[in-house]
Amino acid sequence: MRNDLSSYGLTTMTKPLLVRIYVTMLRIRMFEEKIVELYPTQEMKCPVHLCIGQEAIATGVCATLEKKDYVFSNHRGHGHLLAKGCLMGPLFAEIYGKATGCSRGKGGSMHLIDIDNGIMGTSAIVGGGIPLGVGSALASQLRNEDRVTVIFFGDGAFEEGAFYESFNFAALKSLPVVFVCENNFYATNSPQNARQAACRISDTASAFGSRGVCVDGNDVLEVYKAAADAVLHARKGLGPTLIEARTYRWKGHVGHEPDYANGDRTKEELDDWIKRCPIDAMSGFMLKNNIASADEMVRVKNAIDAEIEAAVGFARRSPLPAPTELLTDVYA
Amino acid sequence: MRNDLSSYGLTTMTKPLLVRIYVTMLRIRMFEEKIVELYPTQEMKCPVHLCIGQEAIATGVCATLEKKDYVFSNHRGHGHLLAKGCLMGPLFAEIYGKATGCSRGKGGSMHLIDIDNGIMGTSAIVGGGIPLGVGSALASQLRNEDRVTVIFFGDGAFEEGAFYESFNFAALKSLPVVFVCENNFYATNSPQNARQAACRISDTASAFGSRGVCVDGNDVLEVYKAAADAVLHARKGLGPTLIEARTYRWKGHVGHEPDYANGDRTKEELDDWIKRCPIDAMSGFMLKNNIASADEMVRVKNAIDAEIEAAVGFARRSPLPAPTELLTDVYA
Amino acid sequence: MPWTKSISKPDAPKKTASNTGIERRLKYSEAILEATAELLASDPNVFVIGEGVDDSGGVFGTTRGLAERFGPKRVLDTPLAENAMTGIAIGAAIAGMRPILVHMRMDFTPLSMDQIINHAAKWHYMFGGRAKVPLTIRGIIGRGWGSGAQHSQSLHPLFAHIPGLKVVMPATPYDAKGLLRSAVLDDNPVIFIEHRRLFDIAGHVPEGPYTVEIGKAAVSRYGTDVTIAALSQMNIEALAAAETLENDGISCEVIDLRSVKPLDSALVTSSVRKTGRLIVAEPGWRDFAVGAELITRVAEEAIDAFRAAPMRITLPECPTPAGPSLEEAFYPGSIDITAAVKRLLNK
Amino acid sequence: MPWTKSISKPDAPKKTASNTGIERRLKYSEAILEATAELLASDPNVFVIGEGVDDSGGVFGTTRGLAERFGPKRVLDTPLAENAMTGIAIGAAIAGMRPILVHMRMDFTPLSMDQIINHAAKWHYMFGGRAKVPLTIRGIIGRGWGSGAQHSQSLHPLFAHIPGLKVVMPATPYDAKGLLRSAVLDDNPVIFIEHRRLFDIAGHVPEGPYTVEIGKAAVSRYGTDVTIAALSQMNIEALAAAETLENDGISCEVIDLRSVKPLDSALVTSSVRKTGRLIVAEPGWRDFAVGAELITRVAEEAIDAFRAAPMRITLPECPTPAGPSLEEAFYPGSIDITAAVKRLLNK
Ligand SMILES: Cc1ncc(C[n+]2csc(CCOP(=O)(O)OP(=O)(O)O)c2C)c(N)n1
Ligand SMILES: Cc1ncc(C[n+]2csc(CCOP(=O)(O)OP(=O)(O)O)c2C)c(N)n1
Ligand SMILES: [Mg+2]
Ligand SMILES: [Mg+2]
Repeated sequence: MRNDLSSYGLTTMTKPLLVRIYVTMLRIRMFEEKIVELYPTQEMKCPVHLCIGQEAIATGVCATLEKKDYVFSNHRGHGHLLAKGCLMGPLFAEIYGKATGCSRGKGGSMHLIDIDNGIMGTSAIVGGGIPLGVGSALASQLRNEDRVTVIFFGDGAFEEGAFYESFNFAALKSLPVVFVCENNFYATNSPQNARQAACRISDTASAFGSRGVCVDGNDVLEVYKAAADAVLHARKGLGPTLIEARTYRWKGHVGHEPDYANGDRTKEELDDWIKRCPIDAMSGFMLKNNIASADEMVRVKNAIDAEIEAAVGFARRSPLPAPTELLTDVYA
Repeated sequence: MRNDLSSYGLTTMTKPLLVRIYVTMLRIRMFEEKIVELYPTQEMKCPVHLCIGQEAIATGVCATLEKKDYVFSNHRGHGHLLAKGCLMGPLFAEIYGKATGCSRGKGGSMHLIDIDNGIMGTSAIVGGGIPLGVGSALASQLRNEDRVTVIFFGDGAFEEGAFYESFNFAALKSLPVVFVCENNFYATNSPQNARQAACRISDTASAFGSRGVCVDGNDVLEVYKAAADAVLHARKGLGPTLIEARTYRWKGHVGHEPDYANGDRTKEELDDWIKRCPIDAMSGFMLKNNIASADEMVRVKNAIDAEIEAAVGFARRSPLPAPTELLTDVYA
Repeated sequence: MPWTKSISKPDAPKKTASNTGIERRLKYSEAILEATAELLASDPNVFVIGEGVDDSGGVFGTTRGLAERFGPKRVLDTPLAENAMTGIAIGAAIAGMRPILVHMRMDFTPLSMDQIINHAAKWHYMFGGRAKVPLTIRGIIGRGWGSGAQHSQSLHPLFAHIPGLKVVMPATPYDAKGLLRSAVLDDNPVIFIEHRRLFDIAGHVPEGPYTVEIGKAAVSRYGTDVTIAALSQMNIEALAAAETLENDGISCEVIDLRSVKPLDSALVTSSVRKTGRLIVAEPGWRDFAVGAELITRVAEEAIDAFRAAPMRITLPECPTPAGPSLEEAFYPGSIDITAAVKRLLNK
Repeated sequence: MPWTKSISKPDAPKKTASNTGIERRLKYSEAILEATAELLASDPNVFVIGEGVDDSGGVFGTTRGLAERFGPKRVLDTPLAENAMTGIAIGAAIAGMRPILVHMRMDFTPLSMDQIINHAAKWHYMFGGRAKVPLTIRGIIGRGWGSGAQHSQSLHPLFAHIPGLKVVMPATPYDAKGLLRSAVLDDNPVIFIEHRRLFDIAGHVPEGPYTVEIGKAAVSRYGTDVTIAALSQMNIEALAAAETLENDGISCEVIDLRSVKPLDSALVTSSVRKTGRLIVAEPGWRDFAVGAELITRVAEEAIDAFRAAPMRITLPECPTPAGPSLEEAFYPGSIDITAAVKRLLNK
């Protein structure tokens, strides 16, 4: 990260906001680490796509949003949900398949929702959520509502025709939407350069006459600044921005373990990225800039520990949905 | 058109080739005009999408190809077929739904094929032919064959995700394929700027690190030059080029009549483009550069007249497929 | 269901019953236009979106004038991008709108199958009922004049297989208007399939809003010897066959299925209990389609009711040919139904 | 068809007949890998293409090691672009190749429905037989461990409705290998649907190339009281049920359908003529699916053969839930088949 707020053009950023951003990143990390710890017990009976290493993106982007703003997300969605305000209890409960889950046990880790916080759902079809987010932005425009939609998707999703068609429409109609591409350089085990001719995702925006920006996805303030600009641009009715945030996923594509042993990615690559941990970077930045003390950070961590214990307890104690729930919610 | 061959960088172009190009354009025009003449008799019982006004594109591009090279085309395909070497007889017969048609009466005007001349078929699903052409280019690459594929499609097809996904793959694998977008500024009755955010089709190629070039689609030599460069590029194994050729369709989207009376396009716009008739331009160029005399051009026209009469006669005399043909060719 | 009786050919308009006593005749295409206009006028969340919905053709007249009347924010032309446009309509629906997405041909819907099957159909269930997708997708079955293999498909079974979707296929102007209103007011995704051959056929259509219940078939002709369950345009053929057969002393009960999902097999089953014979006629291919589902449901419910083997009238097992001689051979019509009934009755 | 008898659970391997007398056991996933390797080795036109086909996972082992052995021009990883990649495979097939396109889940095929339905299925007919599309599309049905609504569908009826396509769903390692070879050598597009739950089940698989005919079902257990026609993984359940029922003195004939299109209704009809009772079990939803088509065909051919109403064992009418209690309630198994048989026989 850079030296100080002014080098980000963020001199007016308040201390509480900075702390909140730090806390959010840490909450996401610790939430995911708790899954890593518990997953081997095989009580979470669904595939989990963890975002450890990528926390700065969800955090930096959602810190620029209001509660009413919409978010659509994907299979790797825990961080997006937490950053946008979803509580841990219903999230853990959903991953446990419980009736108290945010999707009442019908969705699992890949299908999370929190309408009250503007999270409109997550699709596990790669790229599937992109047009949906453009649709909610269209709804906001048609209703003259001051609401921005953020769409989170991966570098793999960027390759789907759905992205291209959706971005064109968003640009054509100047819709209030921000496209956030989390480029972690892999789709499952395939590296970006085995899939993309150019590997310059953010440049694509110019083909639509729109704004594209590429940021260090492990620098939460860089993400925040780009997102704040993009959200303002959208609120002004000036249309979409494509933010490419470069990052790395520490764990395997799915599951709780790292994947370098499989041979598709190297341990060296992972170690390099661990050195660039977005949370360590931010805690260093906060100490250096006297935003928070080491003591305060420990207190924060303890508080999150307690939050997680309570949430897991809630989730585990909650009942599974009754078999009769199977045939409810098929039609509205 | 420009003054002379050297201003196109085409000084080595031979007179026979130039005459052939002129003849091809005129054959396409007169073929289509014959349909305009005959269509009201209601014997051609299928929708026809005429390419009058756009002849220079099919002609200029196909003049750079060899017989073995592949072409995939779309609903507006008569010109592509003729330019690539298909005879008029099987084409007219197909439009009449006859057993002697190039598709044995099963395809109609929208589904034409001539495998011997490398024309692998035409799709009436907008954009549907684009991945197919990339596929035949992949086949050529996998087999180490020296064959180029040309894909013809419209400005509407450019908006389909199929284009984007296909172009990325072609660029990624450096496939021997040329994407020829005939931008006639409309998809049915919708103008380009009601559909596209940027309206700079050829610029898109750079998002894939590939070549894009925009040419005057009514200047057959400009088209020829761009296509020749692109085909050479492809033959060298350097990958795809996106050629945007700007032009105008003189008739309505479908059928034999102009459409300005409907109110979606103006008569002025049409008249402007008629002044830029690609065939008139080329005949002027030939006269000016002493490539052919007015007399020779009349003889050419008469020969085409005779060719058309014979082809229409063949088509009309041919039998309709027997009803028993209905259930043949379902499976190979 | 008095209005389902008002099926008639343009050249042979028939007097029909009506609950007001006054007949108000509209074409099928006009009925769709009227329903759409009423919906746009009464609910600000309704909007129309699709390729060319605002152009001079107005999707065979079904959207004509709406852009002028309601403005470009209510009637939106789109790029050629069926997959994303479907997802965009779904997203707008999730955010509370009631979009009507229009396709000139059903054949273009396969481009958007992922959004329809994996998103629209599942967004309600997958999130435990917390979101919903009040979306209507209109699509038109092309036919004739060499439409060919890619511009003539119905494809209704592809949608009807999927839990979470509803599928309707009205055959009369009355039902077209009433079912379109029901579809748009429904909180679920509804696939609304029209048939090009029905567009110019007129029938009684009351003024003002009314609904026709999704999932309910209607008897459009009472009879005792054989039940003909027909879908969409095949109702025209079935009624014509029934009329011919009446002269031969054969009494056909014609049921207009109207909805494919939910499929009103109960009405058909009770009819077959009476007639003992069932023919299903639909404007699509045979395999894994409405005929199969309906016959199976009757067999499950009332196997003993069959006095003869059931029959299906469908398209032959090939893509649609373009040439006129083959097209002629391709489409079954009232003659085929008449022949089938006679075979069924050994006459 | 001796090998269809070799269905067995991993924990309960059974001795099976074999034409050589020697049993060579391979898992279902290994059988697919072996067929693919043989095809790649013998025909330079064959290539494998799909997301991740060259990675360490190797599509659950079914493509493992192929990239190393045959090189990157024969085993191609792809971008995430299912629609275009399908069209690209079709285009390569039109140009004379025999691609094997692989999807990790059937659920991703709706993205490519336009290319499959409007292009692959029609390119031969639409051009009067002048071109052909020798393409195989492999797709896997996911199940369990919270796969959820978007990672668990079979969707076979969507393809089987379309003339021009073939659809196969092998249940045994023997058939997996033989049908994959038939599919790849076939000059038409074939949808080859695998079931995740079958991958680790072993059975006899001969060394070297052989084919199993597309469109032919096989009797995997002879019986006299009831016919159970089962598809894909439901064969495991049906055979388990048949074994249980034998103890109750009930004799079940189990037919492994193997192909969905063409559907071998003749074999099932002749079985029902013997047993008088039919249950169809498939790993998908009920409406407009194999149960409906098969029951209807038997009814058309042999309505009098039914001594009781036919029955269907399918998924319930809802998207796949993710949570374990709901997943448990969602999937029918041998218990449900056993219960159905007893109900059918009033026992
Ligand atoms: C349409 C589709 N194709 C393939 C898959 C299988 N799949 C699930 S996640 C994934 C990788 C996605 O990569 P990316 O978009 O970069 O997101 P990341 O997993 O890296 O966060 C793939 C291929 C899918 N779910 N949907
Ligand atoms: C996928 C799809 N959507 C819509 C249509 C209806 N349609 C046929 S041609 C056409 C316009 C195509 O425009 P363009 O690609 O510019 O080609 P042009 O007709 O101008 O030559 C449309 C919308 C179609 N055939 N396929
Ligand atoms: Mg990624
Ligand atoms: Mg155009």
